[in-house]
Amino acid sequence: SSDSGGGTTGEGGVDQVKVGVIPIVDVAPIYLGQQKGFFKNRNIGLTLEVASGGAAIVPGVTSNETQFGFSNFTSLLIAQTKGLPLKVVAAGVASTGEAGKDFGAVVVKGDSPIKTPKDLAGKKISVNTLKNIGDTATRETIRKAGGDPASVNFVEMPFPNMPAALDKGEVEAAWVVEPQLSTIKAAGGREIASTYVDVAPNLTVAAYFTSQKLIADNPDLVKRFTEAMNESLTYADSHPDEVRAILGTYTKIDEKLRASLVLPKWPAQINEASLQTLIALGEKDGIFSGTPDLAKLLP
Amino acid sequence: MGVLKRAGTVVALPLILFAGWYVLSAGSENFYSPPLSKILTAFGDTWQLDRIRADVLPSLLRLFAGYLLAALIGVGAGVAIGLNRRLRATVEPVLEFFRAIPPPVLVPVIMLFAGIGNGMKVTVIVFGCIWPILLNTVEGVRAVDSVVLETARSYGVNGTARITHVVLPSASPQIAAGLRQALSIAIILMVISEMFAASNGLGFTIVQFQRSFAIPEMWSGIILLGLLGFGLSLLFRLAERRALRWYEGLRAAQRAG
Amino acid sequence: MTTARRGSSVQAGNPVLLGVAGLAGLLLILELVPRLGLVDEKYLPPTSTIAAALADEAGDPAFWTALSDTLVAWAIGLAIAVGAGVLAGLVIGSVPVLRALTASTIEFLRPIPSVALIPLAVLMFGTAIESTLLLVVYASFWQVLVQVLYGVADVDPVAFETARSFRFSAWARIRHVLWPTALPYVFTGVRLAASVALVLAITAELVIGSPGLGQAIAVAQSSDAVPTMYALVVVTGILGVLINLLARTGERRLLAWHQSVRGEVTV
Amino acid sequence: MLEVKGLRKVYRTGTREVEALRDLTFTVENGDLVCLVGPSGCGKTTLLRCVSGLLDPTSGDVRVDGKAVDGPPPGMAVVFQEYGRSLFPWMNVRDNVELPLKQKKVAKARRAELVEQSLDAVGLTGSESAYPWQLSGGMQQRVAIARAVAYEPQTLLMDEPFAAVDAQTRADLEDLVRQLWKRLGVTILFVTHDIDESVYLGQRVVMLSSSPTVVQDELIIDLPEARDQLTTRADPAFIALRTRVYEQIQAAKRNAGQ
Amino acid sequence: MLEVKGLRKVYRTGTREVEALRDLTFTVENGDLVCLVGPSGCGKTTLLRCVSGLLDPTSGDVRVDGKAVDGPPPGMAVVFQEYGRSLFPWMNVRDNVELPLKQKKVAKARRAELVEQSLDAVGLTGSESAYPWQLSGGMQQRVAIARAVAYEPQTLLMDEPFAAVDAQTRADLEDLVRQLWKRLGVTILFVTHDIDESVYLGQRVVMLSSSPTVVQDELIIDLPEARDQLTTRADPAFIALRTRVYEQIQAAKRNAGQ
Ligand SMILES: Nc1ncnc2c1ncn2[C@@H]1O[C@H](COP(=O)(O)OP(=O)(O)OP(=O)(O)O)[C@@H](O)[C@H]1O
Ligand SMILES: Nc1ncnc2c1ncn2[C@@H]1O[C@H](COP(=O)(O)OP(=O)(O)OP(=O)(O)O)[C@@H](O)[C@H]1O
Ligand SMILES: [Mg+2]
Ligand SMILES: [Mg+2]
Repeated sequence: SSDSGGGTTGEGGVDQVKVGVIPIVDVAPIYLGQQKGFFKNRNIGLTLEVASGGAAIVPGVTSNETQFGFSNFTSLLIAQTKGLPLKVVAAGVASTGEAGKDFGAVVVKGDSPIKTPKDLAGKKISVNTLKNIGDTATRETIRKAGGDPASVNFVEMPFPNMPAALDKGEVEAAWVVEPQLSTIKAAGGREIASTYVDVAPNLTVAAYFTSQKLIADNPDLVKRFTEAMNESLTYADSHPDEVRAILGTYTKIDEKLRASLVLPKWPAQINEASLQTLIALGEKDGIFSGTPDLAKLLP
Repeated sequence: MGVLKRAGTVVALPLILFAGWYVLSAGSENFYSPPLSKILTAFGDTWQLDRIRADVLPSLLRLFAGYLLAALIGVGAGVAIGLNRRLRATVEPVLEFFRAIPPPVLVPVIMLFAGIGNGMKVTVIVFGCIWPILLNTVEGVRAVDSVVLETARSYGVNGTARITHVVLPSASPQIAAGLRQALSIAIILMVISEMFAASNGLGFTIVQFQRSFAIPEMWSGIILLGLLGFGLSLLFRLAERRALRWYEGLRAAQRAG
Repeated sequence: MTTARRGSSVQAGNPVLLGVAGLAGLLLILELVPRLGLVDEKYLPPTSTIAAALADEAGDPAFWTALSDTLVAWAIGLAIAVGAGVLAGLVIGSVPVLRALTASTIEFLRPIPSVALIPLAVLMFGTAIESTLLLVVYASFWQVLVQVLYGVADVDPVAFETARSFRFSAWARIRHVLWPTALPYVFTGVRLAASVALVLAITAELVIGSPGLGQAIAVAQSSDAVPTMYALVVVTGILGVLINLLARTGERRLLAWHQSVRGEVTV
Repeated sequence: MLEVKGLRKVYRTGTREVEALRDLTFTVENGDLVCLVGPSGCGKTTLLRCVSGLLDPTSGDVRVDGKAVDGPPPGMAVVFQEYGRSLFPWMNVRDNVELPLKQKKVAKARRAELVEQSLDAVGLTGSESAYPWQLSGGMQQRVAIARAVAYEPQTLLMDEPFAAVDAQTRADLEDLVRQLWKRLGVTILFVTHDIDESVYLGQRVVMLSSSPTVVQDELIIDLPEARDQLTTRADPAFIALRTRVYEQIQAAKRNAGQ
Repeated sequence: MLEVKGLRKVYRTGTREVEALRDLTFTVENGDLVCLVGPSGCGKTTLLRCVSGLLDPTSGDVRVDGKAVDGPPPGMAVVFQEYGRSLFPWMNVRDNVELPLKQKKVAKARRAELVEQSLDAVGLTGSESAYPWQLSGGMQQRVAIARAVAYEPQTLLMDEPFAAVDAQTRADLEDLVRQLWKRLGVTILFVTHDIDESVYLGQRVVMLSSSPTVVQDELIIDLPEARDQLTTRADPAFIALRTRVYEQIQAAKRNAGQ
């Protein structure tokens, strides 16, 4: 029964746990960890639930229908300002910190007049979600290059639609992540800036989280999950080939593309300083309705 | 008195339901189902005049454009398909094919042809809400009384006159059913279309609220959608009453006379 | 001169053949549009490429599981929606007071998009099938209800008076007069609801991530596996065609007496 | 006993207002067979629908056995003038006739018997499984008559029930009605526009004026009970009566003309 | 000239198969007024629908002026037996009568005149703006007649057009038809189940047998051209003719019975 403890405790004391994830490269570690038995070793029976985004994952976690979820930090910070009782339990994914070799970037068409981040000012740029990490990061890139971040015209559309939109000239630039980044580059697109790198060195982009209620009710489960997660992250970070292999199991990314993707970093540590920067930038852009309290969100 | 009574029946059930909602949700701790009082406050704060101008108005314009187009195409194609058995046999599977494809999946394809501007959104609305109109028109046209059709034929009422004076009026009750269905579907698709490449609109705003966890505001948007649907249905009813006066008389419970 | 002329079944053509021809035409267009460069085939691959991807999918047991998951959600959701819609429609439609009282509420609730209810569904049921069902039923219920309401209003007053004069019980009036009158409308309603239910089942899976075709589409989409994505979309389209075929067959059986079907069989 | 007192009916739709009945008063004793004649559009159908409780009068009273009519009274059958529309197109002939019997909770075996007998009486044996829209106009009308006959009503209201059948069938059906009336003691109110028919069938003929409609005249048909298509119609008394009715109707028309 | 040769019609629906017409052959000269009588369900309506090109015969031929009929020929008007269903309920009386004239491209002023005249001729002045469903059965039928009359057709097919009107109106309408026929030289095929009417109206009466339907007999009505409701009907020649028709129909029935 899914009692207050959250997660069903089956025979042999195995806790059945559901985790809401998005079918993208970022969550490869949890799949890898599941395959390697890092969770089973800690008596956690893992079920991964694939959703399209936070709108479906966060309510599931708050009502304990799913016990953990994956989300980017800006969304978590917004939720925190709104008073959602969420708590981060493990790092999710981080920027590689290397300009030109990161998993997210602003790209343009090969023959575009846009050459430098400064040229992005006043342009129409697609992001997957407005008022979220995409526009914060892109604005910062432009700001750093000396352009006017306020002049950018952001358009929201799902990542998979961006290659076509860019190609057809519907948008002049696109903020994308892998695998669309590689797809666009393969089609002749040019990378203008690694936006995450411009926000902060080694920016922690996303995290795994749970509800405060579950932490209160079943701290042991949460602790075990965190441990297993951290082990998975570390393992993934050091075994890129296995990551590329596991991508073939839960995504449909074809083999060629899998081989050429830029993989993100998966440090087990959350880079708090980078998050402070993210908060500051987000406040500057008016993303938050209050001031996010990072301490309340982080473990 | 009559007007008062009519207004009474219109608002009675909604009032009861809202009162029930108000009471049941009063102490709600649940983040996603906040107390109605909070939602109503959010409603007042959110839907101010400039917001209506900036978000609701563009949505409504797209809605009307899409709905009217769908009505024109749906009735036009429906009459052709309903009258011609071979055409119906040929195109029906194709139409059924497209009808089964979810609009969210279709939007990217529409974007390939219609870009990401208002044209795309209107197309999405047309594509979604044309089906009830089309289907009902086809069925209504098929069901035209054979004696009526024979009368028209024997008096040489052919071509456009046959369509405008015989087929369309006869099918109009069922066409009205389709148009009525389509109205609320158009509103739904207005929301869905604004989930893609939009920067304003009622649907866009609601989705933004949802994403940024502004739940009372999101609910207030949903209530606004409901009110919009209700308002439009009143307008629709007025138009329907006028256009189908003959039908209502014909079908009126004679006892009431 | 012994042959029948206008409207003969020979001239009208075989409906199955015509339907197949229609679909073949569509496939041909979809093959040509990208081939002729009207759109980039990266984004809308030609039919042949989609067919190849479809063949790949068909070899994957996961595809069949997804398909059956979707169909189960669709069937249960549709059954509930049709049952509830017909029942509510007949009751509300035959009691004028109820009709007047509920009209505004129905119009208020109908335009609320199922997608807006996703958080609520997830909150209540997580990613379990009930979430999908909630959305499916919510969306398709109205289709049936509105059709039944219009159908009930279409009853011939003389037929209804006949029933009254013979003192038919309320149930008999519904069963023998209102229901047959509304049946053609109900069929349209069911056909509308069937595809709306399919659309919503897939959309819900797509967004919430309940297992099924929709989720498979979402995965293919976010993986830039464009042909696979279209292959799955084509599967939903084919499902739609099959569902309609089923509905049409039922209609021919149950509505043999109705003007619309009558005209098709008599020569 | 059926009493109609000061009956008035005004149809109002939008701005159009038609006074179909102005002031009707007459009574029909239980077991009577009364024929109603009157010019087209004078309100015969309206009257029948008020009597059967299907239509509310604007003013005045309809009473059956002293009780005000408020909905169709039990044991009543109506043959509607719009016979085509009163048959259910989704049921075959047999089911159309049988359904009211089911509603009356007649046992199955008896039902089958009644259906068979009544269809036979109207000459439709062999068409049981046809749908109404597969029948000719006259056949449809006979189905409607068979339905009423099978129902074995206490009160039978018939609105021009033989309008669509040929002369020979009509004569047969007239005899069928009289036979039913005698056998079951049914109270019958019979609308017709055939003057001979009204005299041949009725014990009494009530003549309505043209609009504004009142009772123009009532005539007792004092012909012998046993009637026969050949002898009765040749009877000088019959001829005299039908001339009376004819004159009254002419008078009604003339009045209206003035 | 209208030629019907070896006409056969079998209705097939599902497993049910009805031979409505077996073998009909007769001709109607241009400007003739031919009455068709026959028992209920013998196929009169079916015949009319084949003649008007609305229904394809199973075999046999219908020719108008030597040309095979394949769809309604121009200048033809039909009064359907199902008068109620043949009026357009979404149009008021005037529009119902006027629409065919518009299709015939009659000028507006003339149209108004024709509509007014024909509605007046059937006694419906004052009901122009009523909808068909606001009229009594007989009034509806008269609208259908007015529509055909206003159309000034070359060929007029009427299927029991006076079934729903009272005796007096019927007589008036009979005279209206004869008058129209004489004035315009219309070819008329008139289905009726009233034997007197067929003799009173026609130049010729074609009698159909009951099913399987063939032409039972044809009778030339050699009464004087100028006919009158009182004198003609009292004419011994008239009585003799109507007896002839009656006997033939009886014979038809008997044949069927065997
Ligand atoms: N539903 C209605 N709405 C308005 N007026 C009506 C309606 N029904 C009947 N009338 C009018 O009431 C009058 C009487 O109609 P009713 O049908 O009772 O006549 P009737 O005596 O049965 O005539 P008929 O012999 O032609 O059938 C007519 O003038 C008709 O126009
Ligand atoms: N649509 C149809 N489908 C099947 N059978 C039909 C159809 N229409 C008519 N019939 C059959 O054909 C025969 C002749 O019908 P028709 O309507 O021509 O008769 P009719 O002479 O006009 O009779 P009435 O005088 O009663 O109107 C009948 O037995 C009828 O059952
Ligand atoms: Mg009447
Ligand atoms: Mg007939």
